[in-house]
Amino acid sequence: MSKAPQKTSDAVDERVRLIRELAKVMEDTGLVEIDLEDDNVSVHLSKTGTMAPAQMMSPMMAAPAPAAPHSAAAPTPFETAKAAAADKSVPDNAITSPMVGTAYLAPEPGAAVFIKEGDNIKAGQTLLIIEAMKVMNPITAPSAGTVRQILVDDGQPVEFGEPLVVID
Amino acid sequence: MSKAPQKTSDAVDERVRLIRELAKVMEDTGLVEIDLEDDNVSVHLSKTGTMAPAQMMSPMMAAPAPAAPHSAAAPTPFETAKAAAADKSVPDNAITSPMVGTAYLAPEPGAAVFIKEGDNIKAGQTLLIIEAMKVMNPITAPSAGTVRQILVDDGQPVEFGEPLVVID
Amino acid sequence: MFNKVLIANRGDVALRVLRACQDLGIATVAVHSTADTDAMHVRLADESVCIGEPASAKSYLNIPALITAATITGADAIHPGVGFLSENADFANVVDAHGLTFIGPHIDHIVSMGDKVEAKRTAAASGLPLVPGSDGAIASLDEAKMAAEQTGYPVLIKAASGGGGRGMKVAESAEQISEAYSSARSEAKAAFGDDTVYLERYLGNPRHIEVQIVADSQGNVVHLGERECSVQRRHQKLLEEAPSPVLTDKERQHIGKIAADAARAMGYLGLGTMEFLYENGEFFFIEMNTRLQVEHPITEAITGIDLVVEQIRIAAGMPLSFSQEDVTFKGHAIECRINAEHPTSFMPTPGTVENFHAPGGPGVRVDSFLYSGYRIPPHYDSLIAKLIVHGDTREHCLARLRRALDETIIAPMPTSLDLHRLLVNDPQIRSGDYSIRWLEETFLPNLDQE
Amino acid sequence: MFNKVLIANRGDVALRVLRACQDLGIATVAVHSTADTDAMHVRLADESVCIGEPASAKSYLNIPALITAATITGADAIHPGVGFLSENADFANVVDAHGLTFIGPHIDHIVSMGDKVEAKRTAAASGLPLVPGSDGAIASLDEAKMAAEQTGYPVLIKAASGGGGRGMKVAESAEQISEAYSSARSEAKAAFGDDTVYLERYLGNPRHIEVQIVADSQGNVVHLGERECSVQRRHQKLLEEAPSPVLTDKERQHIGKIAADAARAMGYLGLGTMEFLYENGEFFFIEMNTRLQVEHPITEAITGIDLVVEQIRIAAGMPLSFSQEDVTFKGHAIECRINAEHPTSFMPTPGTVENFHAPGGPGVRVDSFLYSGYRIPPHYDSLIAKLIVHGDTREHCLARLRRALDETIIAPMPTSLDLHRLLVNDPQIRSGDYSIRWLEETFLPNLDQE
Repeated sequence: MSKAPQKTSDAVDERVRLIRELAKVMEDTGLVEIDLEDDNVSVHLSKTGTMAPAQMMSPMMAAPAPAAPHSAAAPTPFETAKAAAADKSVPDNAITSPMVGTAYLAPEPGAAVFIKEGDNIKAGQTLLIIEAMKVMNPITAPSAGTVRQILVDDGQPVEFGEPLVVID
Repeated sequence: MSKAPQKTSDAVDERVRLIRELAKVMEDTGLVEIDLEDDNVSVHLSKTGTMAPAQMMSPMMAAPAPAAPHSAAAPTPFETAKAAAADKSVPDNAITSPMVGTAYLAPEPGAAVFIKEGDNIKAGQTLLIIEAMKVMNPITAPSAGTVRQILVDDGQPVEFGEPLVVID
Repeated sequence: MFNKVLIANRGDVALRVLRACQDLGIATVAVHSTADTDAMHVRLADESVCIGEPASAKSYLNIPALITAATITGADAIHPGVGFLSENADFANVVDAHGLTFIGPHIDHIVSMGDKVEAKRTAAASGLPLVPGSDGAIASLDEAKMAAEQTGYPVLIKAASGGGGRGMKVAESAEQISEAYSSARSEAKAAFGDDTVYLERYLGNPRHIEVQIVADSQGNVVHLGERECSVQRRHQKLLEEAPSPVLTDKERQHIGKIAADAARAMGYLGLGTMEFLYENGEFFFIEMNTRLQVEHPITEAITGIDLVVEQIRIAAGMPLSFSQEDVTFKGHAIECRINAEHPTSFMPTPGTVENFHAPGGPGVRVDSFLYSGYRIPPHYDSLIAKLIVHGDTREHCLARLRRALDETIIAPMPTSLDLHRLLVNDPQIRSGDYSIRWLEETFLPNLDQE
Repeated sequence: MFNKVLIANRGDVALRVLRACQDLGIATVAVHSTADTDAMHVRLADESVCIGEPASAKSYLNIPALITAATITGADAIHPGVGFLSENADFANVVDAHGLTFIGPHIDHIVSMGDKVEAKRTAAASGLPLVPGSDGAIASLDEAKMAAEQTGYPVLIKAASGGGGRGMKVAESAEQISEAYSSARSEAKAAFGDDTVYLERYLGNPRHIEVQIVADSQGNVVHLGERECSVQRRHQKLLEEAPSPVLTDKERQHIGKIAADAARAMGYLGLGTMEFLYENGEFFFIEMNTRLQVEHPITEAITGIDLVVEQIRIAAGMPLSFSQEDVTFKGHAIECRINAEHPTSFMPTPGTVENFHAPGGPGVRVDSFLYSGYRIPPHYDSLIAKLIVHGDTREHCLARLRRALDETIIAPMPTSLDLHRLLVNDPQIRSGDYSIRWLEETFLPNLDQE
């Protein structure tokens, strides 16, 4: 994004126009809330009677976890997986699991893994397998590219939406 | 601050213009909340306190306090007094009641009142009486001046800290 | 007892089951859609598994995902909650096939009570009273008269192919039977091309009264009294109370025994609710819910029994922790269902709860997954909180309910809190003088006029 | 019954009394200092009166302001709450002189129980067991030996002018009496210039057990069982439970009857609590509180009786709504006092509560005046919330308490929530094996070492 005043001014107009158009959409469709996010801009519009008096706290809205503390003493498999994933700062374009299941990196125990980090792969190539209810579901590459990161271990339980592999 | 004054000023103008424009959009469209974020700016606009009449049902939503609604049907003496005081937009320098009690504007029923609005008074002059537990407590002027406002009626119950008289 | 229970549900019931598991010292697995990542029960559970997208079919109704989540986490039982898969026999079968315990009834009772015709047959065979009527089609006016005499007036003559109120006529007495019969037939013919009609007792202004039963695997069956659930809109209960303001002790014992005997006759297991219409001292079976009910807390309040704990214990093979003689009913309880919907237009009002404040003090229970800052997702039903109040008497309970409603804050969206504030001060609610038609036909229309 | 009650208190007890009044349909007047304008009970009351500055002496202890507020608002009774003027006989007298009802005991009982010596004399005369000992000074070793034999070992020999533990010696048995007697005397002489000593039974590791009694103006007296309040720091109770984990049913009936008989002998009126030390099966009277206790909700939980409602009814001249035979004890209850203080350093932590979330579900009661956005004023005591949990058994109650503590949020300041989270998992709390010395002498020191 350019920082030149001229351009900034254009940007303001663009933003205002975007919001006006979205407001029109709300009017036309009866929507009461719109959230929009893309590479350039993030917008939230609301028509619900959000009229919290000033002393009605927003602090907890800023709080990352307003509910209660986790009572579990030891981290669970999923929490570990999530924490690990978070640690690696997963790119947004990671391939995520389409189901709950167990991830396998090789077609069978002892066999060679499907992919290694650094591999060049073709579109449609099998990256790993998710087993759910005794069914093996191959996860394939949506496009050709290079394997940047493999985010799961062999035999690791994964949840829906959990990042598996990063390809670029 | 390393930025040149010129640039900062431009940026300020841009920001103000953006917000002005967005406020106009809210006015035009009935939006009550806008959140906007891009590389340059993050804006949150809210029209706190405005709300559709249809949504006014909840007593506590209309109440200024975040706690619970007043369950009293009819206004109580104190609420009336408070509301009245609030209506008159009491100056900060009003003489307030040093105790809970009943205010009397005259030394006895039927007698002339101690003061009237517009009176010039001396320091130490009795302004009114607060009766508490059958004891008459004279409230006197802390300094000479002119009576601008008398905020209580004869026989009115007053709480601690309630504004009584404005003198300047 | 189970070591780990997977809770295959969301919302208030998921939280309710979670609390029962924690009270029993059982580890919990919460499953959730991507819309419920921030749900309270997910945060409070020992483990959580995201099972799919917001649409229920892709998550809470996704049997393979639920079973896989249970297998992976090593759960040994699944609680289906209320709604979703709680009365789905296929799900119960799959749970069973995977060597896990389904915390619910025997599968054949889910099947039989899930089918309207079969349910009535089973009910009748188990001694439950049905709405009396002709056994089948009425071929002539004479047959109609005979059937009406047997059934007792008022009677309803209904098109066999009918629906939506068309081809339905009421005869209040013998004088009206001829006219009702012929006009029902001609209306049925005109509307459905079929003038076959049948006849049953007409219930003009019934109340909805249901009986809670609980049965263990050793054959012990106990009833826990009734719940009065007549305050309904579009068949959705809004306010329930226990005991019913109109039943006599004798009627309570009578219908309780009938319900418990029926459950015993069926060989029923776990929690079940028999729903009845009640009019002029008579009960008529409508259906049986083979699961926990949303309004179970009012029964808990007056009996002191934790129904969900009992349900889990039963599923683990343990005997009931009380007998019929141990059950006593103490005081009066009312539940208000608080929905994220406008109090009078009933439009849904999902969004972010900026301020949630629960009422407190004696006799007040709140079952809610709300917290300040929680975003109510638009994908699911609108129940966001249940307020359950218990008092020594009905009047005491109503006073406490009024107090508790005044203390409650859910802001900024409109909710049914305001509807309940009106209800609790309504003369007919206060006197207990209402039927299943009252809310829609009397209370709401009067509200509109004001 | 009263039409309007003025609540001469603040904090959780003011809210508690307010709720009881609302449950009874009585109008309420809240009084408050300028620091409590935003207090929840002020907001919920029908009327409120600001009575003075934050310092208690200028507001909550300001008798003329309280009486004037009552007169002006037309209240016909004053509830003094707990603390402040609740055991002040002058206040009760002034209330009486103004033709208002003081919701509490007869004034002479406030007087007699407010004086340590007089209280023990009244207690003994009413049949309450005191700590046994010599009637007065011990003049010789022989007298000491005789008194010790009568009292029973272990005995404590104490300086008559003593205090702070100086001039105090324990004799565990007859072998030690000679040494203890002479060293106590010489220590007393050195410390106070007076070697007069007396002797009483030494209680090494007693528990604090108190009995709730309630008496009406018709002479009916009922005891509502005991509360175990041994978890104390600097004589401040932190966690209370009912029933006591150690009393047998026989002991419960025994001490209950003694307490009720004593109240009857005194001609007592209203709520009262007799506090005892308990060791090796024996009870020893310490003092009687002639008011509501902070920990009353655990008695309410196991008896189902609303003590504050009962107290107000009694003050209005109504008879008790139950007899001793009607009182049954059901399950187990624990109260956690949550203070705005650091969980282990006990430093006060007033300030703005940005997030308050109360726990919910069955068996959980919260008595708290907190709300999100409330500013805890620094002027008053640090009690900000009471969490009361009820379960079928002690174990069930502890599981529920653990669950409820996990659900509770008070942020951002440290509070004793975290102390209670530790306590509820402590092996000695779980086994019930603790005395009045345990928290300070065992639990807290161990905590520091960790």
